[in-house]
This record gives sequence, C-alpha cells and structure tokens, in this order.
Amino acid sequence: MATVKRLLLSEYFVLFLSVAYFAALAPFTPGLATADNLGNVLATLLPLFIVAMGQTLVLISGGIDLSVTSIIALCSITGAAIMNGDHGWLAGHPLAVPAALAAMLLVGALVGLANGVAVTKLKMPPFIVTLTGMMFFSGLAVWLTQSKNIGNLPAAFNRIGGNTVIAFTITVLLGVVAHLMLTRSLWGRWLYAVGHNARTSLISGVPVHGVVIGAYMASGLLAAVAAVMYTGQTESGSPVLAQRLLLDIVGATVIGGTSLFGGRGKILWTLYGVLFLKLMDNSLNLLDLSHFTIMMVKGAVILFAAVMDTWRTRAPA
Amino acid sequence: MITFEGITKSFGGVPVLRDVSFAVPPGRTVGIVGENGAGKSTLMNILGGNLQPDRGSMRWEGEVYAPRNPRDAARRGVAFVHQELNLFPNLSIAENLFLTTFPKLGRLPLIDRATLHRRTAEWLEQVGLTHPPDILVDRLSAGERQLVEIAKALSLDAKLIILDEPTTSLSAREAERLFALMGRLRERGIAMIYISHTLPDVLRLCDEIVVLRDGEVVGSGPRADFNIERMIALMVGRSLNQLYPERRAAPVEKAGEVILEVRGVTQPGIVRNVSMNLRCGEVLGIFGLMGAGRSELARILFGLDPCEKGDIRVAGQSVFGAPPRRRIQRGLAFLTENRREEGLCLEATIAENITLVSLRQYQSNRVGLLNMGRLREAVNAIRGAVRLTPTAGNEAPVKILSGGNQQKVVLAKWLLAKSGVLILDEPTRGIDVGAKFEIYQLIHELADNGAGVLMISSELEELTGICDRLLVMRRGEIVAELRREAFDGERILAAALGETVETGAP
Amino acid sequence: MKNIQIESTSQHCERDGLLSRKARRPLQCLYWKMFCWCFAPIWMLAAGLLLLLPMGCKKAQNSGSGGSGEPQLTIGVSFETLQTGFWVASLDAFKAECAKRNIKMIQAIADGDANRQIEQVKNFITRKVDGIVLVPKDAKACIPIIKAANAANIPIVLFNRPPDKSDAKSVAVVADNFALTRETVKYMIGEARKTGKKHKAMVLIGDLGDINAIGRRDGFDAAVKEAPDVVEVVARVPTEWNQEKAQAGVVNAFQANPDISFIFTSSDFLLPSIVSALKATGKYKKVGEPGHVFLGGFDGDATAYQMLKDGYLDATGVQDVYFEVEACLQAILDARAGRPVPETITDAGFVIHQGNLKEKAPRMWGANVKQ
Amino acid sequence: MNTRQNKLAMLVLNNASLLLFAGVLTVFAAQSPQFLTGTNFANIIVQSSSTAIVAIGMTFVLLTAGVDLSVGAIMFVAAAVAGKMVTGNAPIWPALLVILVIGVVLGGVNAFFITRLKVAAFVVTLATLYLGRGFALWLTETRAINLPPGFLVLGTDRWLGLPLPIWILALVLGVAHLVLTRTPFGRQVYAVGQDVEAARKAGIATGRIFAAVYVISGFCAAVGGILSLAQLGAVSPTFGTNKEFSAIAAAVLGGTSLFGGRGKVFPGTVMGAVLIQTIENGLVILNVNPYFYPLLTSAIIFVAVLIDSLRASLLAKWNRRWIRVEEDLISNRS
Repeated sequence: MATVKRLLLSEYFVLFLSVAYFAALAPFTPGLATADNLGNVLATLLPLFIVAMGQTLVLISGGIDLSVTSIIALCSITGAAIMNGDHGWLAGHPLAVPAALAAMLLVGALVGLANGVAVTKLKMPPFIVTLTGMMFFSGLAVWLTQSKNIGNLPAAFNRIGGNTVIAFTITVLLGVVAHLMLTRSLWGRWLYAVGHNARTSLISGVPVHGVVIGAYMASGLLAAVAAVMYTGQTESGSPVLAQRLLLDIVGATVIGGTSLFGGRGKILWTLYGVLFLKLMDNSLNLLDLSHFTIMMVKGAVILFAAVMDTWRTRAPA
Repeated sequence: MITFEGITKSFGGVPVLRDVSFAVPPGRTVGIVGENGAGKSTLMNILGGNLQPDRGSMRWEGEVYAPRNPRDAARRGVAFVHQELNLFPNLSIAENLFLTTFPKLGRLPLIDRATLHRRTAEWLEQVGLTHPPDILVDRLSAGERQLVEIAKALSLDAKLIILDEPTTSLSAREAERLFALMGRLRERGIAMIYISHTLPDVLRLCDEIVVLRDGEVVGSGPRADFNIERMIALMVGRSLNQLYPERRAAPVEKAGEVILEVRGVTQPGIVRNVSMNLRCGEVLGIFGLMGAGRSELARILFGLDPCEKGDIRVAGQSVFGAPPRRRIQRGLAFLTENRREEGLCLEATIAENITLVSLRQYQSNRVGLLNMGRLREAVNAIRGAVRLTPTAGNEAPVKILSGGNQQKVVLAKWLLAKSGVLILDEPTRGIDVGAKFEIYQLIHELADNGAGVLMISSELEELTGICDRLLVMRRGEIVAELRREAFDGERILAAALGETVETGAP
Repeated sequence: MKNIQIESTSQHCERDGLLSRKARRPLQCLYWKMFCWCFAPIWMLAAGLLLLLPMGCKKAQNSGSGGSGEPQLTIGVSFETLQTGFWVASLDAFKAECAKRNIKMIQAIADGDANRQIEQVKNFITRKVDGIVLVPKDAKACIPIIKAANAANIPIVLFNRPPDKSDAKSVAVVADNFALTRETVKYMIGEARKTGKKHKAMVLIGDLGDINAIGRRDGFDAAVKEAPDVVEVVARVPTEWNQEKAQAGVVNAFQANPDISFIFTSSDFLLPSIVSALKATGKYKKVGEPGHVFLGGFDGDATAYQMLKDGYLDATGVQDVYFEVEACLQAILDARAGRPVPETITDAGFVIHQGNLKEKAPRMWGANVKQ
Repeated sequence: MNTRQNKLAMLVLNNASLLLFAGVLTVFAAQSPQFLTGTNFANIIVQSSSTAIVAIGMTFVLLTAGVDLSVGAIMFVAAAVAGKMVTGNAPIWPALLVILVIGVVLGGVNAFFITRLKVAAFVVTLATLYLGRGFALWLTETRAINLPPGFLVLGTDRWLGLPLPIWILALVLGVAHLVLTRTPFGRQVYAVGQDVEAARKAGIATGRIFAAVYVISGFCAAVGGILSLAQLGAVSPTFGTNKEFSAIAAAVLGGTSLFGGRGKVFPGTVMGAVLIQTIENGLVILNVNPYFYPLLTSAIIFVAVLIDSLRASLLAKWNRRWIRVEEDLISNRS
C-alpha cells in the first residue's frame, strides 16, 4: 500500500498514466501512433495547454476563472473584425495583422483585469464573478457579430495562426516564462503564499490584491494567445469559438494535480494533465466513440482526479 | 452538585492544570478568579465536555461524570455560556432555543409554533426578556443575546450554568439585569460558576470563591474570608518553574533614540487617546485583561484596522493611514496572536515562510528573478540565529513543527526583514516552558541589536520578567505606566482590574 | 473502499447520535446506511466504466476490417449535428445508400463545435478514407477542412451547406433555398389572398451563421415584397435553430400583436413550438376553417407531413434528400475515377401542399420516417 | 458612522431585488400598454415556472453555501428518459415517476461525492453536468424526440381557469416554503448555512443536511424538466443548457446569499425567476435585439451578487465586539 501511496502522491503520476495509457491503446486503435495523428494531437494540445496554464495560475491563487472560454471568443471576433478582408477596420492595411494581435491581447488583459478587480476590491466569490463574466462576454461576442462568423482573414494571419511550428515555439516560450515566473520570481512566490493563506500574506506585506489581479490578467492574456491559435486553425473569427472547451480546460488543470484549495500547482503538472486529456480524447475519437461518450469519460476522469486532490490535501502529511 | 478531584491537563507537555480539586454545592454560586493562562477556560472546557482531563475525575451528584462532547454535558444538565455566543443570528430566539428539539404538530413533521412560542415566552420571562419569541437574534444587543443564551441553558433544564466573562461587552444597565437574573436562578436552586475579572462583582455575587494561579488552586473558601487585596495577592504570587533571562541594559549605539511615536490614537468604540514612545533597544510591555483592547491597538498600529484620530511615526516618519505593506518597509513588524491563521502558511515549506516578507531583497538585478542561492544561505543563517530545530529540513511543511518552533519561524521571518520595531502579541501562548525561555532570549537579543520591542501579554510574571517598561491598558485606555524598578505585581493587576488598592473604590 | 464506508457509517451514527430517544436512533442509522449502500454500486459503475472501456473497443475494431472482394471503399461522413429530423433522415439515407453500394461508412458528429469537426475530419484523413462527406458547422470554418482534404487528395463533398468562396476545391450538393422558399410562400400568399383580408405575418429565422437560413429568409422577403396588399411582416423571430428560443419568441410575438394570422418557419423542426403556442391561445384551426392561421415551413419533415395530413399545415418546401445523397456519393466516385465533377449540384426540391399531397408524398422524406 | 444611517443602508440592501422589480415594471409598463395585461403576466409566470422550480431546489443548496451546476443536465437526462419511454408508448404517469426517481438518484450521486468524499461541490456538479449531458445525448443519439400530444397536455391544459404549470409551481413552492420555514429540517438548513461549526456543536447532523439539499435540488430539477418538456413538446440536444445559470440568477436576485444562511423561497427566489422572465418578455415586446438578453441577465446577476457581498462585509464590520461599551457608544447605539 505504501508504494501505491508514494506513486499516487508523486509529481509524475499523471505522466506515467499518460505513457501507460498510450502504450495500452496504441495496438488497438488504428493510426494512433502515426506521425500525422500525433501532429494533429499536438496542434490541438498547444492552445489548450496555454489556456490551462492561465487557469493554473488562478487556481494557485485560490480562485477559479470560468470566463476564459468567452475571452477566447471575444478576442477571436475582435481580431477578425480588425483584419477582415472586405469590411475590416484595417482591411488590407499592411499593419492589420499586428494591430489585430495587439487588440486581441489587450481585450484578454482587460477582461482579466475586470475579473481580478471584482474578486479582490469588490470581495466577490471568484466562481460567480467569472461565471457571470462567461455569460456576459460570450453574449457580447454573439451580439457584436449577430452570431455571424467573420471570415476572409489575411493570408499572413492564417499562416501564423494555423502553423503548428510557430505555435509550438510560442507555447514552449510561454511555458518556460510561466514556470520561471512561478518558481523563481517575486510575483510567483507571492502567488503561492496568497494561495496558501491570504491573511498571513497580507500581514507579511504581500500586495495580495495586486498579485491576484495579476493572476487573472495573466489568465486573460494567455486565453487571448490561445484565441489567436484557434482562430488561425479555423481561419475565421467565431463568436461561439471554444464554447465546449470549459470541461477540457478545468479538467486538464485538475487532473494535472493543481489543487482547488489553492497554493499547490505547477506548470509541468498541467502539461501532463493536458497531455493525458488530449491523448484520451484523440484515442477515443479514433475508436469511433461518439462525442458524448467521450464527454462522459472526461466527466468521470475529472471526478476521480478531484477525489484524488481532496484525498491528497486532506491526507495526513 | 459537582466535585473536581485532582484534575490535571497539559497541552503538548505544557502543564495547564495541576491537581485541581474543589466542589460546587447545589444551588450555590462559585466564583473563579485568576489571571489569563491560569487555566480557568481549560477547566471549564473540561466541565463542558469540549476537552478530556489527562488525570483526575469529576463527580456529578455522586456519580462519575465524564462528558465526551458538549451534548453529553448538556444532557447531564451542564450549560456553558461562552464569551463568543453560539447563537444563530439568522434564526429567531425560539428557533435558537429548540433547534434540535422542536415540538411537533402531532405526528406531522411540522413545528408546532403555538407551543414553541408559549414555551419560549416562559423561558424569556424567567430571564427577564420581554422580546417576542419570533424576533431574529441579529436584532438583539450583546446583553440581550447573553440572556437568550442563558434562557437556552435553562430550556435544556440545566442544573449548573457556567458564565465565562459575561460582563465584558455589557453596559452597566445590562450587567445589573444579569446579576438580578442570577439572584433569581440561585433561589431556584440552580448552581452557577461565575468567571470574571471584575472582582467586586465576584465578591457581590458568589457564595464561594476559588483562586487559580498557574493551573493550581491557591485559595478557596466562603466569600467572607476574601477581600480584593487578598484575592489580588493570591493571584499574583511568584510562579516557581518559569525562569527569565537576566535583563541587563546592554549598551546600544542608538540606545534611547525614539523609534516608535504614538500620539492620541483614537478609534470610537475601540481605543481612546493612546500615546506612547518606544526607544531602540527597549522592551516595552503592555499588560491588560481580556477585552482591554491591546490586540486591537496592535492591529491599528500595524494598519490592519482603521484609526480616526492621532498620529503614528516609525523612525521619525508618519505612517498614519498607510497600508501594512508601507509600514513594513518603514521597519514595522507584527507577530500576531493567532499564529496558525495570521502568522504562517501551514502548508508551505519552512523556507517559503521565512523568506515571505523579505523576498524583494533577494531579486538579482539582471532579470528580476530571485537568486535562489542567496535565499537559501539567508534561510540557513537565520535558522541558526533563532536556533530552529535542525530536525526539519527547509522543504518540510511548517505544519509538522511544534508550537515553539512555529513561533521561531515567524520570528525568523521578521528577523530576516531586519525590522526596526517589533510588535509581539502574546508571543508565548501555547508554547512549552523550555521554548518560552528561548523566545525570551531571542526578544532580548533583538532589543540588544537595536530593535524596539512592543510586547503584549496577559501573563504578568512574563512582562515583569523581561520588560524594561510596562504600560497597563483597561477598556481601550492606558491607565498606568511603570519603569522596571517600580514593578509591583499587585499594583499592576489592580490597575488592570480598575481597582486602586488603597481606596478600593473603582 | 466499501468496508471503510460501512464502518465509518456506524461510527457516524454514534458520534452524531441525535438528542432523540434511544428507540429512534437505530432507525435513523438504517436510513443512512441504506443511503450509502445504494450509492456504492454507482461508484463501482463509474470506476468500471473507466477500466472496461479499452476492452470494449477492441471488439468493435476487428469486426469492421472483414469485407470481401475488391478493396471496399471507405467514406467518412462528418455531420455538424443530428439536432433536427432533417439531419437524422439524411444520415439514415447515407447509411442506406452506402450499404447499397457496398461502401464502408464511418460517421462523426461534432455536436455544433467547428474545432471538433476539424479534428474529426483530420482523423478521417489519418485513417486514409477514400472520400469525405461534410455537413459544415458554418461556411467559413469548413475552408481549412476542405484544404486538408485537398492536401491529402481525398475527394470531399459538402452536403446541403455550400462553403464560402475560396481557392479550396470541393463539390457542394445544395438545395436552392431561395427559390424553394419563395415558391412555398407564394403558394401560401395565393391561399391567403382568397380570404380577401390583409394578414399580419411572422417569420422564424434560422441561425444567421448558416447560409441556408439566410437564403430562406431572403426567399420569404422576396415573396412577401411581391404581395404587400395581402401580407405585412410584423414580427421577425431569430431562433438560432434553438427550440426554446423559438417557442419564447413566438409566444411573445403573439403578445405584441395578437392578430398574427400568417406564419412561416425556416425549418419544420420548429413547428411543435408554433403549434403549442397556437394551442395555448386557441388559434390552432384547420385549413379552411374560420380563423385559420396560415402555416408554412421548409425541409418537409415527419411533423410537417403529419400536419399536412391532418389539414393544419398549408404548405412546406421539401428538400429532395434522396437526390442529394445519391449526388454526393456519385460525385465522390466520379472524382476518384478522375471524371470532371461540377462545383455545385443544386437540388430543386418541390413545394408540397394540401393540393398535391397525395401525388408528392412518396418523394417526401418526412413521409416514410417512422414517427 | 451613526446607526440610523446604517439601518437605512441595510434596509436598501436587504430588499434590493424588490426595488429592482418595481423599477423594471414601471419602465416596461410605460413603454407598451400590453405589458400590464393579465394574460401577459399569466404568460410570464407560465414561461418562468420551470426555471422557478429549479431555482427553488438551487435555493436549498445555496442556503448551505454550496452550489449545483448539474441541474441543467439532470433536466436533460430526465426529459430524455421520459421521451424514450413515452415514444415507446409507455403511459404518461410511470414516465413522470421515473423522471422524479432519476432526479433524486442523480442528486444523491452529487450528495455522495460532496458529503462523504468531501470533494468541492463546484467540481462534483461540473463533472455530473458533463456525465449527465453525455449520457442523455447517448440515450437520444443527439436526435430530437418529439413527444405525443398526450404529454403536451401538462403544458397547455388549464384547471380551474389557471394553466397547469402555475398549479405545479404553486404546489412545489408551497411545500418548499413549508419545509424551510415550518420544519426542524428547514431551520437546521439555515443554521448549517450560517455556521457549520456552531451547528455541529448544537447537535445537528450536518452531513445529512448537506446530502439532503442536493437530493432536493435534483428532485426540483426533474420537476422543472417535466414542465419545460411539456411546454416545448420535444427533447432537443440543447435541452436544459444554461438552466443552472438562470436558476442561480433567480435565487441570488431573490435575496439568497452565496455565503449561506440567508434566503427565502417565497417571495424571494420565485420573484427572482419571474423578474428575469419579465425582463426578457418586456425586451421582446420592445422588440429589442434578442442577442441582447444574455448581456442583460448576466449584468443583473453580477449586480445582485455585488449587493450580496457588500451586505456581507457591512454585517461583518458591525458585529465586531466593542471594547469600550460605556459613554462614547451609548449615543450611537440608541
């Protein structure tokens, strides 16, 4: 029993799980182990990992950010509206793409700021703030576009957005920066402290409000980066982009091992969580399992991960 | 009614009650007096079923009585009126009284409101409350809520009611109403244990008096044998096993320079017109009883609570109205009373806790990332300075440490931040004797290295043992100031109690 | 796991023993034990589901690869949703057609998520299917899918929803929404003119992201513009193909102007909402009866067929599903054989109404769907 | 900081939703005459009946400072199973019974994970949301099921002049109000929501209270599912989506606090549900662009929660123990 406990508690449990899962299913599922299938998995894994990173930061601070899906949708249509070929504000303008990217990041940051201020200064429960945020900003995206997609994006954007190599480098870069920020920077240590005990942090001179607002803004920014990738993949700005992604985002972070009680979590853990979730998603898809059976399996796995998380936090040291 | 025989209890090796034996005859009121930390609350928690004694036993009308939880105690007829009342403000008085024993409408699971209100009205009438039974508790004043708590005790047909510091947040009028009620209860043969600091009340109300000091009964007997002077003398006495490090005024370069200046700090309802000076190298103590406003004053000085009037200057610069973060940068430090919730991150590692305040100084200039190497060295150096137990490594979570070591981690946290002024609120509460001695030594070393220490405590010997100067607070005001040479336990306690020993008038 | 639960339950009863009399306590514990016992199996089921899953799929996998004779073609069919009867009937038609032509069919439903549809089609490509039939979520998001198929030079045919203009090559088999709707509404106006009264009209519009919905709306407007004396549009209800939104919109529109007597829905799958609103306000009258509200629709699904037979529905534009399905599969086979394939194949469809009900019914897909 | 001023502030904060309701009514009534007609109100109440019933169940959960995201999925599962049974021409009454049993069972699953395994309520109900929705989609193969007219009678039929849904709502409301205000269990729910530790000390079996509220929420979700199904006449794959948001919105608008211990089913939560529907109804009559609804409803929920947290922090500030009770306070405390 002790070895099992040590294994379950070890940091790399989810990584072992993914590798074991892949090995178990590879012989049965056609085309799972082929190069371009793994390429597909990677293409869909990168944006999810970026959003999950943002979610990890917010969870470590002891909160939760449900509004990321609506941030992705809002950024997607903002960018598309700017650089759209026929009636975009900067249609055809050489600076259209950089301006659109900047606008998308700005929107992500602003929504993150709004969430952060509501949670800290207005002392509202993070769960409800981001829940109403999700409804409001996705409603805003649908209202601005009257639920019509915005297509015909400049070729330059489609090349950048949809290109997996660029996406991979951006993701690795962001991953390293986030890891360093969390473990080695002032802000990161403060974030862990606030997640563990906000009162002690306040009394120890940690700018609690500033740190938490920073976490929500980071989550918003990362969601905007993911929006660039998703929009690139579909080559159109859609107001309902990523509507079904909430389960994957929260699921990957929780499966990875980030605790819902705050104070515990790592970027690497979230990477393993996203890896496992996407691997499972892809393999079940290749096994012709319908979309909703996959939804059920994901629900069950998240429940199991949450029970593990409670058991780990509550288990005697 | 109830007799205690050789009750002994210790927390983590710290003896709190030593062989306590006395009896509460039926229908009599016994007053228990003693300083904070004398073991009064622990004794009552044992009687009320919240705690179990290590040794000794209790007898209830002859039978053995060992309650495992408050409900067992309540079933035997023992009711505990805590200071923080256990009432539900969002429910009515009637519902609070009969929360788990509602009268039902025949076999229906519905509450029989008529009988509920009738029976509640009876109990309210007994405690002298005229409010309607269905009024919500959050509309009542503190005094009225206390009467409801007593009514609740009566409704569980309690035969013994324990009143713990009932008059602290009552106005004079409400206190008188409480005393009248206690008189009526005594006539009805209900035994009561009355714990309070206001000695005149104890003398007036109680038939018998028990004086506790350091967990031992140092005096008990009928009221006639006691007066205020004798009670204070018994309460103060020298405690045997607690040694204090020798306090010699070590030479300090900036000795005598004022590092903390407080002028006329006032916050309505909390503190009024508090002024003091703290010098480098000086250990200034603040003594006072429960509810004198010492912790509230500390929180105001640190900026956690607002303050209407007055001025606070640290190292000559005013920090009035500044948030805690800026006051810390000025050199202020605050070791809170509640170590586990406000002093430490229990789940985090020892290194993380120690470096929490002073992280900013360890940013390497290049990219702003923390220089982990220097950080680790600093942590190890500080661990040596506070002599933290070497058994737990830097990465171990703080929650596995003992009380004393946890307090050392908090001290190390502020030591690393090189704070000029240290406010310590009950630094040695819940710590064993050995660790206490080390904490006192650390406090002296801090002062000797030029820091100003403002130490708040409710243990008189501790303050007289290690402080250079002492202020006494009562009801949010500073009522006395004594230098080390003029320390006299009885005069200090009398000032804290609001008695002037000579005249005896409040 | 289970025995821990039981032992802690009994402990739970003692520790939380209520202040009730001795007699009642064992009864209360019984409830609580029963409560926990009946959930132990559910907990086991969830764990079992996780473990049995891989085994379950192995069975499904090897039964598929049998096949006989020359290499059997495999076609991947990706539908955006099966939300309405029209899509269900189309998928069944594809299954029947593939069986007839001895083609192995793999299906994937994206449940309204464009990104998921991209993933599913890419999975088809990795499984080297011989042809892809796609019902795109929207005209713009399907372009990268078509490009991916072009890259793997797998012929791709879009069923019922055309793609946006782009350099991606694909075949689109679509109904002429604009013309078919205009015909249907023209017939309804003809019937309405007979009453000699001017009618207030309501139109239920589909999801503006779907080109078909826009085509039908424009068809409706074109027909109504030609007869301002008979029909005046007073309410436009956007439904986004969502029944709850449609139902609320219809009821509230009736609130705003209770005397609406002419209703056209861009899809028959919204008819139940209209019917329940009409019944609630007592306006559900047969054709020809006084106070009859003119009803018209599009698609020609089973509900429409039932209402036509019962005499409540005036007319509906029917998409010839069978024609469209054959055209798709034929296009794939032609493309594989290198024969030139037109970019768009239009299905004229036909208007079915009280008059030509008997004669047109067998061709109407809604008629032979079991209700 | 004198007390009279604070009493006024508390008064405003406590019945903010009443003020909002009155404001909305006057604005819409001024805009269009049909708004204030009797039929319009009956119509609004019928339309909001299913949300109101689900919100009643949600109120029980919110009272214990918990949350239940799975109500939408429970409605969908119940409707899907009932749809399958009724189209397989099973009689109506056993189908309704099965729906209620499903509601209770799924509520029980939530309760089991939250109370016995101590997992955060938010994660458990999020997982059951997807488990439930996935199961129902599998059951209906994501195809819409049209219900025979027999079932629609529940939605459109009238009894004693009032549409059936209003009677069902009145029944559920009556029972819930009675349970919360008149039974020991109800009062203990308020106690547990206010302060779990004190409740445990007072001898309340807190574990059972927490479990019971999730079962009640599941049951109410099932009843709400029946009503919504009867009105719609069909089970589409998007059945019940976002119902958990409108349920929470209705409860919070009705004055239920997210911090537990505060909230009334009648008039609170039901009025919250009717308020949301009135706004939506009024917007249609003003033929405002329908895409505007989610913006307005989420903004209103945000404001309601903001008021709730302001009230909580104000209360906390006042209940602090006073040190100096004597002279300088008597003047304020009168």
